[in-house]
Amino acid sequence: MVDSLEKKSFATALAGYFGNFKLSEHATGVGFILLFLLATIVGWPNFLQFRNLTNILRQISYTGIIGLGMTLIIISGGIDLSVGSMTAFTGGITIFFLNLFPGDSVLAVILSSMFAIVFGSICGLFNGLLVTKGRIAPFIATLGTMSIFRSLIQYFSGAGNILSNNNLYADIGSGVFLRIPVPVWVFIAVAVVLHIVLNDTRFGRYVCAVGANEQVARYSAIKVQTIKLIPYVITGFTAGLTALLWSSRLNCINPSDCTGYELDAIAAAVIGGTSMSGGKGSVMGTVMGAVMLGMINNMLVLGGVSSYLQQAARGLVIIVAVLLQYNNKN
Amino acid sequence: MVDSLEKKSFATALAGYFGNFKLSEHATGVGFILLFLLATIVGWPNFLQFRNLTNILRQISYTGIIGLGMTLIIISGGIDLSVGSMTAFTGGITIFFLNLFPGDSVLAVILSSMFAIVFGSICGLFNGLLVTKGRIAPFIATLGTMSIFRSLIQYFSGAGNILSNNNLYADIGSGVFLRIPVPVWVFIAVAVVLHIVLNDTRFGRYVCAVGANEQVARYSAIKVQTIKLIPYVITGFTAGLTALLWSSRLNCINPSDCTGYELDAIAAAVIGGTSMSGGKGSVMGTVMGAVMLGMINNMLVLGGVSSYLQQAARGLVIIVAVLLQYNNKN
Amino acid sequence: MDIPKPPGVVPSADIILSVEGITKEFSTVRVLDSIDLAIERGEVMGLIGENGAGKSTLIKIISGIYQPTAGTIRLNGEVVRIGDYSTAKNLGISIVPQEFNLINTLTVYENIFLGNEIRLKSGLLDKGTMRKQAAAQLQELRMPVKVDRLIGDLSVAEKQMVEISKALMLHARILIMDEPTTTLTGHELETLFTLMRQLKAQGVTIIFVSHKLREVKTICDRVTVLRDGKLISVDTVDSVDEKDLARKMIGRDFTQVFPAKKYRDGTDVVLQVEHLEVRNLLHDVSFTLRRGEILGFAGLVGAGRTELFEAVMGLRHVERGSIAIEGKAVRIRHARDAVDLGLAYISEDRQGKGIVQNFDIPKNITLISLVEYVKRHLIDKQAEGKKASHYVKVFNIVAASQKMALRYFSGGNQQKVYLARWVDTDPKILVLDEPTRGIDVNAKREIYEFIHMLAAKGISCIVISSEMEEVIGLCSRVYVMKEGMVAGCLTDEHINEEEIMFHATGIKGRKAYG
Amino acid sequence: GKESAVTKIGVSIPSADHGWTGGIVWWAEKAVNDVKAEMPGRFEFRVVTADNPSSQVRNVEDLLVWGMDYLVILPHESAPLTPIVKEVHTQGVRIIVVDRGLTDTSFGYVNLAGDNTGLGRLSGAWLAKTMKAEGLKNYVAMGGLPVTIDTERMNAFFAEMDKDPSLVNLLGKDKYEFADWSTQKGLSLMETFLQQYPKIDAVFCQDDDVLTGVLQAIKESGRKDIKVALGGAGSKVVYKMIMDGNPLVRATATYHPSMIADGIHYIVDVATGKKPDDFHLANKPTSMVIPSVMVDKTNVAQFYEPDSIY
Ligand SMILES: Nc1ncnc2c1ncn2[C@@H]1O[C@H](COP(=O)(O)OP(=O)(O)OP(=O)(O)O)[C@@H](O)[C@H]1O
Ligand SMILES: Nc1ncnc2c1ncn2[C@@H]1O[C@H](COP(=O)(O)OP(=O)(O)OP(=O)(O)O)[C@@H](O)[C@H]1O
Ligand SMILES: [Mg+2]
Ligand SMILES: [Mg+2]
Repeated sequence: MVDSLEKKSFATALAGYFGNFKLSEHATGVGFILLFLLATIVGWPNFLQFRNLTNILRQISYTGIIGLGMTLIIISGGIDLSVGSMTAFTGGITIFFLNLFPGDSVLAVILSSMFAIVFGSICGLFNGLLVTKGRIAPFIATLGTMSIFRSLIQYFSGAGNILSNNNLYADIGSGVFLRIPVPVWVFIAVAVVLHIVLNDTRFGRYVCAVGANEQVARYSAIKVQTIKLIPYVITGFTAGLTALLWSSRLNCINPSDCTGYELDAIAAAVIGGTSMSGGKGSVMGTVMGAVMLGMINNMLVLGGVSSYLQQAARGLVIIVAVLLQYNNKN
Repeated sequence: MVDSLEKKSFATALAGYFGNFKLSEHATGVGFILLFLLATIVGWPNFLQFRNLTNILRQISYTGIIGLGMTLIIISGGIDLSVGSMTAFTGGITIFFLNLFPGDSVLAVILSSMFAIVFGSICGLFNGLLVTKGRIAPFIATLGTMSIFRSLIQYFSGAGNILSNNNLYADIGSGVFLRIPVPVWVFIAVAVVLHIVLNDTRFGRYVCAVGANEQVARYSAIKVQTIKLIPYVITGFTAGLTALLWSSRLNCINPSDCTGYELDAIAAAVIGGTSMSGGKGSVMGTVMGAVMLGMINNMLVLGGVSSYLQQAARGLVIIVAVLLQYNNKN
Repeated sequence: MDIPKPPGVVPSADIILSVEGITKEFSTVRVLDSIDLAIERGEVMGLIGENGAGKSTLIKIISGIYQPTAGTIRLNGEVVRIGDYSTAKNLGISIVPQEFNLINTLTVYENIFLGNEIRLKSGLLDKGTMRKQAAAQLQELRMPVKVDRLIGDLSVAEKQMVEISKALMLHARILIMDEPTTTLTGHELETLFTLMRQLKAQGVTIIFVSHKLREVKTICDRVTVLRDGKLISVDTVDSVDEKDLARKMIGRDFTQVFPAKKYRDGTDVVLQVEHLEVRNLLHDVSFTLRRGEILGFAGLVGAGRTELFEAVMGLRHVERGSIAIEGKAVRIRHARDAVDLGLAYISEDRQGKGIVQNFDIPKNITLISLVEYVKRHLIDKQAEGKKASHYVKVFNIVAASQKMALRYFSGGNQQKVYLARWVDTDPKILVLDEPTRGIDVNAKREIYEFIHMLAAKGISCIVISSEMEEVIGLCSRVYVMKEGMVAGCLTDEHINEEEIMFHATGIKGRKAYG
Repeated sequence: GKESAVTKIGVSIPSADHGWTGGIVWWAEKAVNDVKAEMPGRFEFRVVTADNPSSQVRNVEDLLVWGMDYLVILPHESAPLTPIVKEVHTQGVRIIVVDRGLTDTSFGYVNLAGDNTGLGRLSGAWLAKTMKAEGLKNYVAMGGLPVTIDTERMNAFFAEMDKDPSLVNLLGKDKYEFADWSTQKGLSLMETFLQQYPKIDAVFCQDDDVLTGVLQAIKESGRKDIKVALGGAGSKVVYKMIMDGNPLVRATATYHPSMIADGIHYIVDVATGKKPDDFHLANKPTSMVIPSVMVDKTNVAQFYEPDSIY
């Protein structure tokens, strides 16, 4: 009894410091911190090295960037299973495009970067149109395009590596700026932008409204179909960015690259507190979710867990992390 | 003008025959028939052979059976991504169990069959408890157990084949009764039972209610958590059945078997008209959805589509099939 | 058994249900403050109070949906712990909740029997019997709804009847009805009251929540008043009149609901609708609306008034007809077009089409007018908050915090937030479909005054209401609809109950389409 | 076989889920096109891909219905495909099984086997020899996916490495991580290894696609301690590196996807009578191993084919 009272007053004191801090509203953050501590212990002393941390960040930035777009889709009440295929497809076509230019041309690199983003957005638009105009359940529509994108890039490449002829291109993906790799900067930038979009723009507000209750949104003069469409385009945009970053890092694309990205992207969003039934979620949560996934992987390798059981351990840690979150909420 | 009138009166006449037949309520059926016609043309003359049709049925029965359980889960508002891993896991452990008995013992086969079903149900129960007691989002919970089940069976088998020592066991999965393979009989039986469960029992009604609106269900004195739990157990049961049928057909299990079953099972349900947002769906629709997926595959092989583009064609046909359905609905 | 005597209750009476010292707090906000109440077997107990007074909360505690922070519940003198709704059900308590608790994807009879299915010996559902009994029950309520229709397709009044049927099917000893009459009028109300009297005769105890004091006077034996979570009084209905009740509710004198009508004879037509057709729902509907006018639309449940204005707002597919605003023909294909033209439509279905449950007050209020709060592409949240505070004051919205999600608000307060959303669009034409559903008398008067104020500013208002007196007390002209058509238009002294009923039932006016 | 003007050949292979299987698809298509060009109208082909063993069983059933006379199959996994291939055999279809054998060896087919043990053994022997010669000590290892062929390769590899006790596996004796035969996984694993172990002399990653990722990680880390990086299977890119004298990449053990083309050409020879088809009636498979070869600077020119996609 006394114990719990003391705890309470301590918590109250803490709450005082943080103003209106509520543990329940920071469940993801708490899960994050616990996991970070665990990883520090398991991966001691390597885990805490600056280089290791930036490695983790770079590793997760590819699916992380896509996860940010995916967060918007999920909040709007949809889902996109095609992102992995879309990334490989976009990356491959971008290198084809890049190779149209002779030599190590800077212009070619700039144009191709833009091309990747536009091309990705168009793929996303295609998904979005199937869902909104075609009125196909998002799961099925994007399951279909998942096969289509993958198949097309295999067809165009003859299932072989697509190599770039431009050595400058590699500078984008393997670049480092202020000791932080370029993909991480991009991840941060996209996260900040989409955080603002979600929380501080009309569009973001409408995405939440549509995901929460489509009918109410319609009766509130919101263009529901448009609002549902745009997140797919944004996700296509993020897939295009990832395609650019990944293909330029190795200066080549294999048509089987980026499989399973969809699961990582969705997992990041859901671990970060985005509800699969739509209507609520947070971009910063997804960032934390993505980093948590990266930490789990890193920790398992550093900790020397049996390679057969790594998958199991990974699954377990995800479940426990989410479990902790939930129990914090109550 | 005259034309359309004549059509109308013909339609009316037809409608008269079928009593209260409404095209919109049979969208899946219409998609099914169209696809059947297409497959007949593309796969002429082989498609219509009795042997080919029973092949298709046997091929789809494995994921189809699981799809039936999955239908209940989706209607209840959940999802299970772990079914593929669960099937491989259950199959593997079942063969270990079978091999505990010496020689070709009938008793061993009977006990192992029961074991498979019970073991599968327990795996399903585990998923269900994570979702209901643990209150983890089904997507994340079963993403976790997907890794766990797969990892465990790889660990136990040392990533090698798990061979049965009992030759009688193979009679189950490769058996044929009245010219129809045993798995198809099982598929039909499970479909009929679950159709009745969904439509004619209190539990089935509650599953729909819980999936449509959990809050309302609670206010109607429905034990929401129990109702959400049971579909996972049923799906575990169906996964156990499939594990039995599949492992006994080959008389062995490879730990990488049954990957991707979850997507096929979910796709069958959704193509069959089950809504991913829960609350409505039909078991018979799933049967049709599963057969449609099988026909698409069969048609692509018989029709000789380029191996690179088979996946794309598959995706396209799925999308078009669902598109047709929807446009029939309106 | 020795029953401790709850204060203010006649001890000799046969007490079926009593609550003692019931207190309920949400986080730190006290919503109910030691309520003591005893209800006699076979009585109809009225429960009234302002929006947010705690009526629904009290009821939810009795039916196990909420747990009290403190206090006990006694049933037949014995202390019971009602942990969830199924416990309440087993104890013979059933509830018609304030917000619909129906599953849209199930049919009428499936909903009526949800949680209470009849089964065959084999364990399978006895659909035939359930259909039959559901039909019989609806018949008793004189509600001609087919039992196989989907709930999602029903109008709110029809849903309400299904909700009542669902509660009645449990054959409970205690029937709790939280504002069951908000969507009902005329003969539906009569049949409901008849039914309640029958139940009472069978010994069923009823708790009846309503904002319509006249109904309370008509049907109840005693009436309990709550204010700010405190029990104010328990009286027999004969000992109080409507004015007393209103005074007890709001804590000060209350005189008159309707402000004086200010007739305007402006000829300036702002909205003209001609020959509007919507398949199966509307036939050849024409009407005009003048500047600054308060125009009424009356009719029986299902007359098509809701559909008419959904069509005008671009929410339904219009097959034929024209709409002109201020003399200019317009095409409205989407609600956005309508809003841009200065139209506003407050739906009767607050839950399904109105509020976003998990949004807070500011987000809900600015949902449509959001563009006004955007500065350099970003939402100015401060301005949003300020505007929200403004409306909280204007409409007297009771809430612990502006940041609380709307799902935790009392029904009436949700309605006020919803009203504020549309008012904030600064409309030229405001259509209010059942605007005072679930609103307490005091707030009702405030809303009426508000409508008058808008009209005085030159904003034209259309009031669709099933409450006859609302239309009569408020409007300068009234269209009466029947079966998707305009049966007639009443003005001046013709606006009275009799004329409206004659037109609504087809005794007078245009009868059939053609 | 059956009497018909055109001979029907079914080819069942895994779908292109990583570089090597991509190569399989490419070589299968190439062989089919070559044969069609050489003998127009003589053969009808169906090349079908499957992304898991169960759908490959499906595909073989479908091919049987289509009425194939010959089957060339590269099984995803041996055991699941064995019963259906056996059934195909009883229908009189001549069969070539490429790469992996079947679990039932009591009926007649040609097994054109890839040499998984050979790949592991040669890699291990080469790496051990090279490390010893250069006085290197510490190495790390990566496998593919937890499937049978991967286990065979890794066991054979460690068997060779363990012969020399002076070589230290930094992960622990016979331990390795799965790189899923994916470039990206190889990259992130190598990044972690580089973090974890301050001194790594050599890397074995068993696959040339994974090697691409490994090399990228080494390059980005700027570390100079790694002296040898050994992949496997023999991709075009890696051949080129060996030819160009890449200091890290000096060799690779072949396990080449062109083996599927060998299989297709073999069956065409059988169908045109150039090779006997009596293997069909034998009560055990006719086995031919395509031996793994260690490719290094001395012999790389023979293997490099610029037009190949792998
Ligand atoms: N779950 C909850 N969390 C926080 N506050 C709540 C919750 N439920 C109700 N409240 C608050 O309790 C107060 C009383 O609400 P209640 O629904 O009982 O009012 P009511 O008397 O039924 O009003 P109305 O006539 O508008 O229906 C309101 O201020 C409401 O905001
Ligand atoms: N989507 C729909 N499908 C089929 N019928 C519908 C649909 N929506 C409404 N209806 C029916 O149309 C009729 C008109 O309903 P509506 O609610 O517009 O009437 P109203 O005049 O507004 O009455 P009130 O508001 O008093 O209920 C009702 O019988 C209703 O059941
Ligand atoms: Mg209330
Ligand atoms: Mg209405």
